[in-house]
Amino acid sequence: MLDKNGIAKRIAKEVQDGYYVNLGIGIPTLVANYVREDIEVEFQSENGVLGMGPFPFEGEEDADIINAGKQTITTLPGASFFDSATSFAMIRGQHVDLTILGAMEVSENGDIANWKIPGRMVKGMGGAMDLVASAENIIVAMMHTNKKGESKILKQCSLPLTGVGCVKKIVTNLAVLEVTQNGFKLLERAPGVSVEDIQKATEGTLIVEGNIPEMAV
Amino acid sequence: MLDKNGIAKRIAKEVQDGYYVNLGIGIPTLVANYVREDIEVEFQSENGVLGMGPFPFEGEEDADIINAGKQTITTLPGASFFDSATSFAMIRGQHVDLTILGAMEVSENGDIANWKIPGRMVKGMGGAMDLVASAENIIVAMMHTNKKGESKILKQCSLPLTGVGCVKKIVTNLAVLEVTQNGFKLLERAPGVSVEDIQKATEGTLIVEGNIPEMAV
Amino acid sequence: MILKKVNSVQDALKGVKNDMTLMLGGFGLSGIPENAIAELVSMEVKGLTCISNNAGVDDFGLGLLLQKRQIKKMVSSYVGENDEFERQMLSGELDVELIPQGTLAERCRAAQAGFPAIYTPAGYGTEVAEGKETREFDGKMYVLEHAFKADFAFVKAWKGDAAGNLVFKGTARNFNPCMCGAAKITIAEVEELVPVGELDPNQIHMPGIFVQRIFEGEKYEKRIEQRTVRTRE
Amino acid sequence: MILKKVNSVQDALKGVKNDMTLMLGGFGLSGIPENAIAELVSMEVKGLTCISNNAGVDDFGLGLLLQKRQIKKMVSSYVGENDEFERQMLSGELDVELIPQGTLAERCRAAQAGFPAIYTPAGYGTEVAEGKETREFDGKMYVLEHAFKADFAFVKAWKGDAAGNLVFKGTARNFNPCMCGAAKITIAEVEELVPVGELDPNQIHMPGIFVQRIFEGEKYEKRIEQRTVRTRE
Repeated sequence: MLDKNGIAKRIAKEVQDGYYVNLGIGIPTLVANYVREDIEVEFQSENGVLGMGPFPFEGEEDADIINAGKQTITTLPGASFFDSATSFAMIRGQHVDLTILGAMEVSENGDIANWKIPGRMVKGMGGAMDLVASAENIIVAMMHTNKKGESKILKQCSLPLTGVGCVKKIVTNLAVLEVTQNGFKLLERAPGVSVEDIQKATEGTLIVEGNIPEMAV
Repeated sequence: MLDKNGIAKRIAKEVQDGYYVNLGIGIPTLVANYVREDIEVEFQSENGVLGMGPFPFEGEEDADIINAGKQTITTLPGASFFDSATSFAMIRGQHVDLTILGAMEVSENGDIANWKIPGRMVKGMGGAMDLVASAENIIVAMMHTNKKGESKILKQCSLPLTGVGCVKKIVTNLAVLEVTQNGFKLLERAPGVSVEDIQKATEGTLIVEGNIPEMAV
Repeated sequence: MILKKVNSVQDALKGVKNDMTLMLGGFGLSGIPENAIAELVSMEVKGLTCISNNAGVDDFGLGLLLQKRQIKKMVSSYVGENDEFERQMLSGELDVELIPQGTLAERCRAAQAGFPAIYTPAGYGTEVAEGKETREFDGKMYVLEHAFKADFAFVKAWKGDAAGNLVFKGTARNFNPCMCGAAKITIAEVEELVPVGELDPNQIHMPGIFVQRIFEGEKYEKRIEQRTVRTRE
Repeated sequence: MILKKVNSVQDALKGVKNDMTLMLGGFGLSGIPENAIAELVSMEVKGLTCISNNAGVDDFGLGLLLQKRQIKKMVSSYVGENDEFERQMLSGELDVELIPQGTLAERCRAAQAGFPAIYTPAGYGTEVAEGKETREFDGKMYVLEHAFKADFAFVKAWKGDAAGNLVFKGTARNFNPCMCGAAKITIAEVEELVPVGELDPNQIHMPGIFVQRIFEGEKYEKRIEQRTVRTRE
């Protein structure tokens, strides 16, 4: 079973040379730490920066240079700042190659819910609805089940949707899944996790074909 | 009767303190020379400059600093350059206070034609269609009649339109006219021009009420 | 040159009244019009509708207006950093319209640029699109979203001049340029008002035509929400 | 950092083929992609559809492609400076679509920013709107105009870096930023390619994400169309 860093590490393998990548808050943010050093990747943050670098050294934080998670950041050579309309032009115009974000629920047809629990938690969608409606390539980073042990990989989402039919791939603490026309296709098992474990934790249709390899993280 | 500079001089009186003004090619360009010195006005050119100044001194021309007429220009302190989308955001968003442009024909209901003579002359509309469709305050600068002596102030335009029902005021070599619901209301006569002269040169309905003053230029 | 400079935040905010709709720039606490917000608190204007990406935190930014119950309705994309906000929203005291962040930016730009409405894919198939017109273009579905109508826009820039020209810094730029000229009156506050002619005409982020009033803010706290750092090795 | 630099105009224009749709920046002869145009002439590609505000003059800019009959169709707002153009258009050799200048800019931006179409008031009630959908918003009429679809966009900037970041100069900026990222592939040529990191991230007009290839142009004539001057008193 993977921890949050393990999920981020596995997702980092999906990042290819030449990709512009938007990372959501939470586990996705960690992905930046694990991207191969021999490829060129640039990170975009929807509040208006391209070419994000690591956190600043202590004492060098600048209130005017933050990411979408409101964290102080730095920029790398070749970076640029821009306004929110231009930022979403990059996203809506499909100039960003890969979007990695968290979810509360994903359904077998690729719907995603991650912004609202009616009556309990209403933080808002931020840029997530624009990202999932626009991106060709969306990877969801999430725990396979919630704190009560209930599956978050569902036949149908129960929470208000963020986007419809948009998720292509899911990486959880248990597995790598691909969203296909017939259901969630199991691609890889997390280390030490059996197909049966995954089946138990998955409410949606799980497609298991042939031998499922354990992921190399 | 006014010459082109006279028309420009008369129109300059319509320019008020604090106005952002877009000047078309031809007579309108001359208006800048006659604006009162005790008021603050900024000239916008739709190719991407606000705060235009006079032509450059010889030898100081810059191919990268031109107006919409492709003339080399200078900028004044406080000027800015911007892209075409931003330029038309200023125009369409009604941030430009006054638009002065030429015309081949104007009709009683405020239609204007100035971009095409089918089969003969097709230069294109440039920014004129955006300007006339957006501006609240449009003044047309033109000769009252064409080279054959035919009226250009018509019941209905015969040429392809640039915009419908948009012209508010017209300044010609003969008169100042206001476009009203009932026709062209004669506001002023050019020096030495009689109401009868204007009537003869006007094909559209001319409304003459009371004594028509001679314009002070 | 048309002069936009006013001498105080009080002069800048003249005409702001109860029940008006305001746009406020900023992302989180970065690039927010701190001085205008403080003055709105002093003025005690009430019943405000605020269009702003976020709602501040409990004791800073728009949170200050929320504490005084001056806001009737918020139009935002993310409001997760403010407990008082959540309380007022869940109790029904505060009307909240949550919309996608890109839609928020572009509804501002539409107002600025004279577009009545836009078609965006964001929110299609979700409750955000409920009751809205949708339409297919090239096999993809879009939602029709209308330009905002606001009385005042409050933006914050790094530098500016008396002509209203603005230059922003870093990610404090965010929604500020999109809101310039998107309301009937745009009020810009800047950290530094420089002499006219000092800003390079080639490097002005927002030309002065989009700004009606400009003033230098008395002070800026520029609070950091998430101070994340690494240690030197 | 993702590198966009190519070493020659030949490398930059790889993949340009007959019958493609191209966008070309510039206003009049200001800010036109001179080196790309010269290479298009050398390549002898034919049947091109060119989206560009103007059509050059007889012996410069897009006029060079017109002389060689390489252009099948022009989409422009103003073409009054080119006799050969007028001849080909009036004789029917050249297909011409004249559209309002602001519509041209915004159809580019729509393609860049992922909008399928826009509503603009420009051209309503004129032949430009014939056959197009119109619609009323708040008592005013608008025309629905669609985003351009182009294969290549050629833009010209003043400075750029290998990451594709661009800075324009003066009114040579014009349509160039609007066309970046508005075609499948955007090719930027610059007067000066500077080392990555030299451009201030705060002062980049178009971020490199909108550009696929960048090169330093071998030379720039930057011809002036209307040399207007005043004499010193």
